[in-house]
Amino acid sequence: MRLSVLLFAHYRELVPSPSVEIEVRTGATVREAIARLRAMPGWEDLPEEPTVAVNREYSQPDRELHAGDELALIPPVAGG
Amino acid sequence: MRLSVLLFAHYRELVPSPSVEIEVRTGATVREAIARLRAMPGWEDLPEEPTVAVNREYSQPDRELHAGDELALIPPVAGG
Amino acid sequence: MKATGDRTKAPAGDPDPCFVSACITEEPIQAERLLDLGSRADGALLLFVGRVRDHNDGRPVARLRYEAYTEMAERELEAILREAADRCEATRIEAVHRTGTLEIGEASVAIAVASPHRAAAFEASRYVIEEIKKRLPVWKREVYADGSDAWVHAASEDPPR
Amino acid sequence: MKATGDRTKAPAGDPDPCFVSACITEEPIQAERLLDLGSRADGALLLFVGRVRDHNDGRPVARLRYEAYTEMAERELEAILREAADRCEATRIEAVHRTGTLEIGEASVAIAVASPHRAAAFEASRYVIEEIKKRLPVWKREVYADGSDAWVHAASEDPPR
Repeated sequence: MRLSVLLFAHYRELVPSPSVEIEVRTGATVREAIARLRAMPGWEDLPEEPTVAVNREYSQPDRELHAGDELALIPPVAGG
Repeated sequence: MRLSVLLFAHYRELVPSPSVEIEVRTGATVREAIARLRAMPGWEDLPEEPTVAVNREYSQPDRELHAGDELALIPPVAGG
Repeated sequence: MKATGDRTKAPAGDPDPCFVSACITEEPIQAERLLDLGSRADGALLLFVGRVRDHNDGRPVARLRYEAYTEMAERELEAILREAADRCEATRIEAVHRTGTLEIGEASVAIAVASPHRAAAFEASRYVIEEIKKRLPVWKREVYADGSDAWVHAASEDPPR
Repeated sequence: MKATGDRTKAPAGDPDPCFVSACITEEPIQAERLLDLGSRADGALLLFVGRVRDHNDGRPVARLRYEAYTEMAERELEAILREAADRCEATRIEAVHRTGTLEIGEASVAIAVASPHRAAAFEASRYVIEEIKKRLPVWKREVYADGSDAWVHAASEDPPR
Protein backbone atom coordinates (compact mmCIF):
# COMPACT_ATOMS: atom_id res chain seq x y z
CA MET A 1 0.00 0.00 0.00
CA ARG A 2 1.03 3.60 -0.55
CA LEU A 3 1.79 6.23 2.09
CA SER A 4 2.82 9.84 1.85
CA VAL A 5 5.63 10.95 4.14
CA LEU A 6 6.37 14.55 5.19
CA LEU A 7 9.56 15.89 6.77
CA PHE A 8 10.07 19.17 8.58
CA ALA A 9 12.81 21.50 9.79
CA HIS A 10 16.20 19.83 10.28
CA TYR A 11 14.94 16.42 9.17
CA ARG A 12 14.56 17.95 5.73
CA GLU A 13 18.26 18.61 5.63
CA LEU A 14 19.10 14.95 6.26
CA VAL A 15 17.35 13.62 3.15
CA PRO A 16 17.08 14.39 -0.59
CA SER A 17 13.43 15.50 -0.52
CA PRO A 18 10.97 17.14 1.94
CA SER A 19 8.23 14.65 1.05
CA VAL A 20 8.05 11.27 -0.55
CA GLU A 21 5.59 8.50 -1.39
CA ILE A 22 6.55 5.01 -0.23
CA GLU A 23 5.20 1.52 -0.73
CA VAL A 24 4.87 -0.74 2.35
CA ARG A 25 3.10 -4.05 3.06
CA THR A 26 -0.58 -3.83 4.04
CA GLY A 27 -0.84 -3.50 7.83
CA ALA A 28 2.72 -2.17 8.23
CA THR A 29 3.50 -0.27 11.44
CA VAL A 30 5.04 3.16 11.79
CA ARG A 31 8.29 1.44 12.81
CA GLU A 32 8.35 -0.60 9.59
CA ALA A 33 7.65 2.46 7.48
CA ILE A 34 10.55 4.32 9.09
CA ALA A 35 12.85 1.33 8.47
CA ARG A 36 11.71 1.29 4.84
CA LEU A 37 12.53 5.01 4.53
CA ARG A 38 15.99 4.59 6.09
CA ALA A 39 16.76 1.82 3.59
CA MET A 40 16.39 4.23 0.67
CA PRO A 41 19.61 5.67 -0.80
CA GLY A 42 20.30 9.09 0.78
CA TRP A 43 17.82 8.57 3.64
CA GLU A 44 20.15 6.70 6.01
CA ASP A 45 20.65 9.71 8.30
CA LEU A 46 17.06 9.79 9.55
CA PRO A 47 16.77 8.80 13.20
CA GLU A 48 15.64 5.22 13.90
CA GLU A 49 12.74 6.23 16.14
CA PRO A 50 11.70 9.77 15.36
CA THR A 51 8.57 11.28 16.87
CA VAL A 52 5.86 10.80 14.26
CA ALA A 53 2.37 11.96 13.46
CA VAL A 54 -0.10 9.89 11.47
CA ASN A 55 -2.83 11.92 9.81
CA ARG A 56 -1.78 14.97 11.86
CA GLU A 57 -1.90 13.27 15.25
CA TYR A 58 1.04 12.12 17.40
CA SER A 59 1.35 8.33 17.12
CA GLN A 60 3.35 5.44 18.57
CA PRO A 61 5.87 3.30 16.61
CA ASP A 62 3.63 0.22 16.75
CA ARG A 63 0.64 1.95 15.21
CA GLU A 64 -0.68 0.17 12.13
CA LEU A 65 -0.89 2.21 8.97
CA HIS A 66 -3.52 2.25 6.27
CA ALA A 67 -3.39 3.04 2.57
CA GLY A 68 -3.30 6.80 1.99
CA ASP A 69 -2.14 7.68 5.51
CA GLU A 70 -0.05 10.82 5.93
CA LEU A 71 3.04 10.02 7.98
CA ALA A 72 5.01 13.02 9.30
CA LEU A 73 8.43 12.93 10.95
CA ILE A 74 8.49 15.52 13.71
CA PRO A 75 11.86 16.83 14.92
CA PRO A 76 12.01 18.20 18.49
CA VAL A 77 9.65 21.16 18.41
CA ALA A 78 10.65 24.75 19.19
CA GLY A 79 7.54 26.89 18.99
CA GLY A 80 6.39 29.71 21.22
CA MET B 1 -0.02 69.03 68.67
CA ARG B 2 -2.23 69.04 65.63
CA LEU B 3 -2.95 66.13 63.25
CA SER B 4 -5.09 65.84 60.19
CA VAL B 5 -7.27 62.74 59.92
CA LEU B 6 -8.74 61.30 56.71
CA LEU B 7 -11.53 58.74 56.36
CA PHE B 8 -12.46 56.66 53.35
CA ALA B 9 -15.28 54.53 51.93
CA HIS B 10 -17.63 53.12 54.58
CA TYR B 11 -15.77 54.76 57.47
CA ARG B 12 -16.99 58.07 56.04
CA GLU B 13 -20.55 56.97 56.60
CA LEU B 14 -19.93 56.34 60.30
CA VAL B 15 -18.91 59.91 61.14
CA PRO B 16 -20.07 63.47 60.49
CA SER B 17 -17.13 64.48 58.27
CA PRO B 18 -14.69 62.81 55.84
CA SER B 19 -11.74 64.66 57.37
CA VAL B 20 -10.99 66.41 60.60
CA GLU B 21 -8.17 68.13 62.48
CA ILE B 22 -7.57 66.92 66.02
CA GLU B 23 -5.40 68.02 68.93
CA VAL B 24 -3.43 65.33 70.82
CA ARG B 25 -0.58 65.39 73.35
CA THR B 26 2.95 65.58 71.94
CA GLY B 27 4.24 62.03 71.39
CA ALA B 28 0.77 60.49 71.27
CA THR B 29 0.47 57.11 69.55
CA VAL B 30 -1.87 56.10 66.77
CA ARG B 31 -3.92 54.22 69.38
CA GLU B 32 -4.34 57.37 71.49
CA ALA B 33 -5.34 59.41 68.45
CA ILE B 34 -8.03 56.89 67.55
CA ALA B 35 -9.34 56.94 71.14
CA ARG B 36 -9.42 60.73 70.96
CA LEU B 37 -11.43 60.57 67.72
CA ARG B 38 -13.92 58.07 69.13
CA ALA B 39 -14.51 60.33 72.11
CA MET B 40 -15.85 63.08 69.85
CA PRO B 41 -19.65 63.41 69.57
CA GLY B 42 -20.86 61.49 66.49
CA TRP B 43 -17.56 59.59 66.07
CA GLU B 44 -18.32 56.72 68.47
CA ASP B 45 -19.04 54.22 65.67
CA LEU B 46 -15.46 54.14 64.39
CA PRO B 47 -13.74 50.82 65.08
CA GLU B 48 -11.38 50.71 68.07
CA GLU B 49 -8.40 49.41 66.11
CA PRO B 50 -8.84 50.27 62.44
CA THR B 51 -6.03 49.73 59.97
CA VAL B 52 -4.25 53.07 59.68
CA ALA B 53 -1.73 54.84 57.52
CA VAL B 54 0.52 57.61 58.78
CA ASN B 55 1.80 59.91 56.07
CA ARG B 56 0.52 57.45 53.42
CA GLU B 57 2.23 54.38 54.83
CA TYR B 58 0.62 51.50 56.75
CA SER B 59 1.46 51.88 60.45
CA GLN B 60 1.04 50.04 63.75
CA PRO B 61 -1.16 51.25 66.67
CA ASP B 62 1.84 51.98 68.88
CA ARG B 63 3.51 54.27 66.36
CA GLU B 64 4.30 57.72 67.79
CA LEU B 65 2.87 60.65 65.92
CA HIS B 66 4.38 64.02 65.16
CA ALA B 67 2.87 67.44 64.63
CA GLY B 68 1.42 67.77 61.14
CA ASP B 69 1.19 64.01 60.50
CA GLU B 70 -1.56 62.81 58.18
CA LEU B 71 -3.45 59.95 59.82
CA ALA B 72 -5.75 57.92 57.55
CA LEU B 73 -8.27 55.29 58.64
CA ILE B 74 -8.28 52.49 56.06
CA PRO B 75 -11.35 50.23 55.83
CA PRO B 76 -10.80 46.71 54.43
CA VAL B 77 -9.64 47.35 50.88
CA ALA B 78 -11.41 46.09 47.74
CA GLY B 79 -9.35 47.13 44.75
CA GLY B 80 -8.52 45.24 41.59
CA MET C 1 -3.09 61.53 38.09
CA LYS C 2 0.52 61.54 37.10
CA ALA C 3 2.48 58.35 36.67
CA THR C 4 4.94 57.75 39.47
CA GLY C 5 8.06 55.64 39.25
CA ASP C 6 10.74 55.50 36.67
CA ARG C 7 11.14 55.33 32.95
CA THR C 8 9.75 52.27 31.27
CA LYS C 9 12.71 52.10 28.94
CA ALA C 10 16.14 51.26 30.29
CA PRO C 11 19.04 53.46 29.27
CA ALA C 12 21.24 51.99 26.57
CA GLY C 13 23.90 49.65 27.92
CA ASP C 14 22.13 49.11 31.24
CA PRO C 15 19.44 46.47 30.69
CA ASP C 16 19.45 44.99 34.20
CA PRO C 17 17.53 47.22 36.64
CA CYS C 18 13.77 46.94 36.65
CA PHE C 19 11.80 50.04 35.83
CA VAL C 20 8.32 50.33 37.22
CA SER C 21 5.46 52.71 36.63
CA ALA C 22 2.42 52.98 38.92
CA CYS C 23 -0.62 55.11 38.22
CA ILE C 24 -4.02 55.75 39.81
CA THR C 25 -6.30 57.51 37.37
CA GLU C 26 -9.87 58.59 36.70
CA GLU C 27 -9.31 58.26 32.96
CA PRO C 28 -10.32 55.09 31.08
CA ILE C 29 -7.46 52.59 30.97
CA GLN C 30 -6.01 52.08 27.50
CA ALA C 31 -4.71 48.57 27.97
CA GLU C 32 -3.49 48.28 24.39
CA ARG C 33 -0.90 50.97 25.09
CA LEU C 34 0.77 48.62 27.56
CA LEU C 35 1.50 46.07 24.83
CA ASP C 36 4.58 48.10 23.84
CA LEU C 37 6.22 47.65 27.23
CA GLY C 38 9.74 46.34 27.33
CA SER C 39 12.82 46.21 25.20
CA ARG C 40 14.29 44.05 22.45
CA ALA C 41 15.62 41.73 25.15
CA ASP C 42 12.18 40.99 26.60
CA GLY C 43 10.80 37.86 24.98
CA ALA C 44 7.68 37.73 27.15
CA LEU C 45 4.94 40.25 27.75
CA LEU C 46 2.05 39.46 30.05
CA LEU C 47 -0.90 41.81 30.35
CA PHE C 48 -3.56 41.28 33.00
CA VAL C 49 -6.76 43.29 32.74
CA GLY C 50 -9.39 43.28 35.47
CA ARG C 51 -12.81 44.27 34.17
CA VAL C 52 -16.14 45.11 35.75
CA ARG C 53 -18.36 42.02 35.72
CA ASP C 54 -22.13 42.13 35.34
CA HIS C 55 -22.64 40.13 38.54
CA ASN C 56 -21.06 39.46 41.93
CA ASP C 57 -22.02 36.70 44.37
CA GLY C 58 -24.94 35.88 42.10
CA ARG C 59 -26.38 39.39 42.14
CA PRO C 60 -26.60 41.49 38.96
CA VAL C 61 -24.38 44.58 39.04
CA ALA C 62 -25.13 47.66 36.95
CA ARG C 63 -21.82 49.50 37.49
CA LEU C 64 -19.09 50.11 40.05
CA ARG C 65 -17.73 53.17 41.77
CA TYR C 66 -14.11 53.06 42.87
CA GLU C 67 -12.77 55.36 45.55
CA ALA C 68 -9.06 55.57 46.35
CA TYR C 69 -6.74 57.21 48.84
CA THR C 70 -4.96 58.28 45.69
CA GLU C 71 -1.67 59.63 47.02
CA MET C 72 -1.13 56.57 49.20
CA ALA C 73 -2.41 54.16 46.55
CA GLU C 74 0.14 55.36 44.01
CA ARG C 75 2.92 55.02 46.55
CA GLU C 76 1.72 51.55 47.62
CA LEU C 77 1.26 50.38 44.04
CA GLU C 78 4.78 51.42 43.19
CA ALA C 79 6.06 49.53 46.26
CA ILE C 80 4.21 46.41 45.09
CA LEU C 81 5.73 46.68 41.62
CA ARG C 82 9.24 47.02 43.05
CA GLU C 83 8.71 43.98 45.25
CA ALA C 84 7.49 42.00 42.23
CA ALA C 85 10.53 43.10 40.25
CA ASP C 86 12.91 42.06 43.01
CA ARG C 87 11.29 38.67 43.52
CA CYS C 88 10.72 37.72 39.93
CA GLU C 89 13.51 39.25 37.82
CA ALA C 90 11.05 41.04 35.61
CA THR C 91 12.57 43.98 33.81
CA ARG C 92 9.59 46.31 33.25
CA ILE C 93 6.34 46.48 35.15
CA GLU C 94 3.58 49.00 34.61
CA ALA C 95 0.27 49.05 36.46
CA VAL C 96 -2.74 51.35 36.31
CA HIS C 97 -5.74 51.35 38.63
CA ARG C 98 -8.87 53.23 37.73
CA THR C 99 -11.10 55.27 40.05
CA GLY C 100 -14.55 56.81 39.63
CA THR C 101 -17.60 55.27 37.96
CA LEU C 102 -17.02 52.25 35.73
CA GLU C 103 -19.54 50.58 33.45
CA ILE C 104 -19.72 46.80 32.87
CA GLY C 105 -16.75 45.60 30.82
CA GLU C 106 -14.54 48.60 31.57
CA ALA C 107 -11.04 47.91 32.89
CA SER C 108 -10.54 48.64 36.58
CA VAL C 109 -6.91 47.56 36.65
CA ALA C 110 -4.22 46.68 34.12
CA ILE C 111 -0.82 45.16 34.87
CA ALA C 112 1.84 44.68 32.22
CA VAL C 113 5.08 42.81 32.82
CA ALA C 114 7.89 42.47 30.31
CA SER C 115 10.69 40.03 30.93
CA PRO C 116 13.29 38.07 29.00
CA HIS C 117 11.58 34.84 30.11
CA ARG C 118 7.96 33.89 30.63
CA ALA C 119 8.21 32.36 34.11
CA ALA C 120 9.21 35.70 35.63
CA ALA C 121 6.40 37.48 33.82
CA PHE C 122 3.74 35.10 35.14
CA GLU C 123 5.09 35.21 38.69
CA ALA C 124 5.37 38.98 38.78
CA SER C 125 1.92 39.58 37.31
CA ARG C 126 0.24 37.25 39.76
CA TYR C 127 2.14 38.76 42.69
CA VAL C 128 1.06 42.27 41.72
CA ILE C 129 -2.66 41.51 41.40
CA GLU C 130 -2.75 39.52 44.65
CA GLU C 131 -0.98 42.31 46.56
CA ILE C 132 -3.26 44.92 45.01
CA LYS C 133 -6.25 43.01 46.36
CA LYS C 134 -4.67 42.82 49.81
CA ARG C 135 -3.05 46.20 50.22
CA LEU C 136 -4.06 48.90 47.76
CA PRO C 137 -6.16 51.56 49.53
CA VAL C 138 -8.98 51.39 47.02
CA TRP C 139 -12.64 50.60 47.67
CA LYS C 140 -15.51 49.73 45.39
CA ARG C 141 -19.20 50.32 45.67
CA GLU C 142 -21.54 48.12 43.68
CA VAL C 143 -24.51 49.81 42.07
CA TYR C 144 -27.39 47.44 41.33
CA ALA C 145 -30.06 47.50 38.65
CA ASP C 146 -32.62 48.92 41.08
CA GLY C 147 -30.32 51.88 41.87
CA SER C 148 -29.37 50.68 45.35
CA ASP C 149 -25.69 50.35 46.17
CA ALA C 150 -23.30 48.86 48.74
CA TRP C 151 -19.61 48.83 49.59
CA VAL C 152 -17.89 45.61 48.57
CA HIS C 153 -16.12 43.93 51.45
CA ALA C 154 -13.23 41.71 50.50
CA ALA C 155 -14.16 38.19 51.58
CA SER C 156 -10.77 37.50 53.14
CA GLU C 157 -10.87 40.46 55.51
CA ASP C 158 -12.44 40.62 58.92
CA PRO C 159 -15.08 43.33 58.97
CA PRO C 160 -14.12 46.25 61.20
CA ARG C 161 -15.65 46.05 64.66
CA MET D 1 -4.73 30.49 7.66
CA LYS D 2 -8.26 30.29 8.85
CA ALA D 3 -9.14 30.24 12.51
CA THR D 4 -10.30 26.88 13.73
CA GLY D 5 -12.49 26.24 16.73
CA ASP D 6 -15.67 27.88 17.83
CA ARG D 7 -17.14 31.28 18.32
CA THR D 8 -15.46 33.49 20.88
CA LYS D 9 -18.81 34.78 22.10
CA ALA D 10 -21.17 32.45 23.92
CA PRO D 11 -24.80 32.40 22.83
CA ALA D 12 -27.13 34.33 25.09
CA GLY D 13 -28.35 32.33 28.06
CA ASP D 14 -25.56 29.77 27.81
CA PRO D 15 -22.49 31.25 29.45
CA ASP D 16 -20.90 27.97 30.61
CA PRO D 17 -19.14 26.19 27.73
CA CYS D 18 -15.68 27.35 26.81
CA PHE D 19 -15.14 28.56 23.30
CA VAL D 20 -11.68 28.31 21.87
CA SER D 21 -10.04 29.64 18.74
CA ALA D 22 -6.70 28.40 17.42
CA CYS D 23 -4.85 29.89 14.49
CA ILE D 24 -1.49 29.40 12.74
CA THR D 25 -0.77 32.34 10.46
CA GLU D 26 1.89 34.02 8.36
CA GLU D 27 0.31 37.42 9.02
CA PRO D 28 1.63 39.70 11.81
CA ILE D 29 -0.19 39.04 15.08
CA GLN D 30 -2.43 41.91 16.17
CA ALA D 31 -2.35 41.25 19.90
CA GLU D 32 -4.49 44.29 20.72
CA ARG D 33 -7.43 42.66 18.94
CA LEU D 34 -7.41 39.93 21.58
CA LEU D 35 -8.14 42.43 24.36
CA ASP D 36 -11.84 42.29 23.44
CA LEU D 37 -12.10 38.58 24.21
CA GLY D 38 -14.83 37.45 26.57
CA SER D 39 -18.21 38.53 27.77
CA ARG D 40 -19.71 40.81 30.42
CA ALA D 41 -19.33 37.95 32.90
CA ASP D 42 -15.56 37.71 32.45
CA GLY D 43 -13.83 39.83 35.07
CA ALA D 44 -10.33 38.76 34.11
CA LEU D 45 -8.48 38.91 30.83
CA LEU D 46 -4.91 37.67 30.57
CA LEU D 47 -2.91 38.19 27.40
CA PHE D 48 0.47 36.53 26.93
CA VAL D 49 2.63 37.67 24.03
CA GLY D 50 5.85 35.89 23.09
CA ARG D 51 8.20 38.14 21.15
CA VAL D 52 11.42 37.64 19.22
CA ARG D 53 14.36 38.55 21.47
CA ASP D 54 17.58 40.06 20.18
CA HIS D 55 19.66 37.31 21.79
CA ASN D 56 19.53 33.63 22.74
CA ASP D 57 22.02 31.78 24.94
CA GLY D 58 24.16 34.90 24.91
CA ARG D 59 24.40 35.09 21.12
CA PRO D 60 22.94 38.09 19.22
CA VAL D 61 20.02 37.15 16.98
CA ALA D 62 19.07 39.20 13.90
CA ARG D 63 15.69 37.55 13.18
CA LEU D 64 13.86 34.23 13.34
CA ARG D 65 12.23 31.99 10.78
CA TYR D 66 9.36 29.82 11.97
CA GLU D 67 8.30 26.73 10.08
CA ALA D 68 5.15 24.79 11.01
CA TYR D 69 3.34 21.62 10.04
CA THR D 70 0.43 23.98 9.74
CA GLU D 71 -2.53 21.61 9.43
CA MET D 72 -1.37 19.55 12.40
CA ALA D 73 -0.31 22.61 14.42
CA GLU D 74 -3.78 24.14 14.20
CA ARG D 75 -5.37 20.89 15.28
CA GLU D 76 -2.87 20.44 18.13
CA LEU D 77 -3.23 24.05 19.27
CA GLU D 78 -6.98 23.69 19.43
CA ALA D 79 -6.57 20.49 21.47
CA ILE D 80 -4.30 22.36 23.91
CA LEU D 81 -6.84 25.16 24.29
CA ARG D 82 -9.64 22.68 24.99
CA GLU D 83 -7.52 20.93 27.61
CA ALA D 84 -6.77 24.28 29.26
CA ALA D 85 -10.46 25.17 29.26
CA ASP D 86 -11.41 21.86 30.85
CA ARG D 87 -8.74 22.05 33.55
CA CYS D 88 -9.06 25.70 34.43
CA GLU D 89 -12.68 26.74 33.97
CA ALA D 90 -11.74 29.51 31.61
CA THR D 91 -14.58 30.59 29.38
CA ARG D 92 -12.82 31.91 26.29
CA ILE D 93 -9.36 31.10 25.00
CA GLU D 94 -7.83 32.35 21.77
CA ALA D 95 -4.31 31.61 20.59
CA VAL D 96 -2.37 32.58 17.48
CA HIS D 97 1.06 31.31 16.42
CA ARG D 98 2.99 33.03 13.69
CA THR D 99 5.09 31.41 10.97
CA GLY D 100 7.55 32.82 8.45
CA THR D 101 10.25 35.43 9.01
CA LEU D 102 9.96 37.54 12.18
CA GLU D 103 12.03 40.58 13.08
CA ILE D 104 13.18 41.39 16.63
CA GLY D 105 10.25 42.48 18.80
CA GLU D 106 7.57 40.91 16.61
CA ALA D 107 5.08 38.60 18.30
CA SER D 108 5.56 34.91 17.58
CA VAL D 109 2.66 33.78 19.75
CA ALA D 110 -0.27 35.39 21.56
CA ILE D 111 -2.60 33.69 24.02
CA ALA D 112 -5.68 35.42 25.44
CA VAL D 113 -7.81 33.93 28.20
CA ALA D 114 -11.01 35.45 29.52
CA SER D 115 -12.56 34.12 32.70
CA PRO D 116 -14.90 35.24 35.46
CA HIS D 117 -12.00 34.90 37.93
CA ARG D 118 -8.29 35.59 37.67
CA ALA D 119 -6.94 32.28 39.02
CA ALA D 120 -8.41 30.35 36.09
CA ALA D 121 -7.02 32.86 33.62
CA PHE D 122 -3.47 32.56 34.98
CA GLU D 123 -3.61 28.76 35.12
CA ALA D 124 -5.02 28.39 31.63
CA SER D 125 -2.57 30.85 30.07
CA ARG D 126 0.44 29.15 31.63
CA TYR D 127 -0.82 25.70 30.64
CA VAL D 128 -1.24 26.77 27.02
CA ILE D 129 2.22 28.28 26.59
CA GLU D 130 3.95 25.34 28.29
CA GLU D 131 2.10 22.82 26.11
CA ILE D 132 2.84 24.85 22.99
CA LYS D 133 6.54 24.61 23.78
CA LYS D 134 6.27 20.85 24.32
CA ARG D 135 3.89 19.77 21.58
CA LEU D 136 3.18 22.27 18.84
CA PRO D 137 4.80 21.10 15.58
CA VAL D 138 6.60 24.38 14.98
CA TRP D 139 10.33 24.95 14.56
CA LYS D 140 12.46 28.05 14.57
CA ARG D 141 15.68 28.92 12.84
CA GLU D 142 17.81 31.66 14.29
CA VAL D 143 19.45 34.02 11.84
CA TYR D 144 22.54 35.77 13.21
CA ALA D 145 24.07 39.14 12.47
CA ASP D 146 26.67 37.54 10.18
CA GLY D 147 23.95 35.92 8.06
CA SER D 148 24.54 32.39 9.34
CA ASP D 149 21.63 30.47 10.76
CA ALA D 150 20.76 27.37 12.80
CA TRP D 151 17.73 25.41 13.95
CA VAL D 152 16.87 26.03 17.58
CA HIS D 153 16.72 22.84 19.62
CA ALA D 154 14.51 23.00 22.67
CA ALA D 155 16.76 22.51 25.68
CA SER D 156 14.40 20.04 27.34
CA GLU D 157 14.31 17.61 24.43
CA ASP D 158 16.75 14.85 23.63
CA PRO D 159 18.26 15.45 20.21
CA PRO D 160 17.15 12.85 17.66
CA ARG D 161 19.67 10.05 17.25
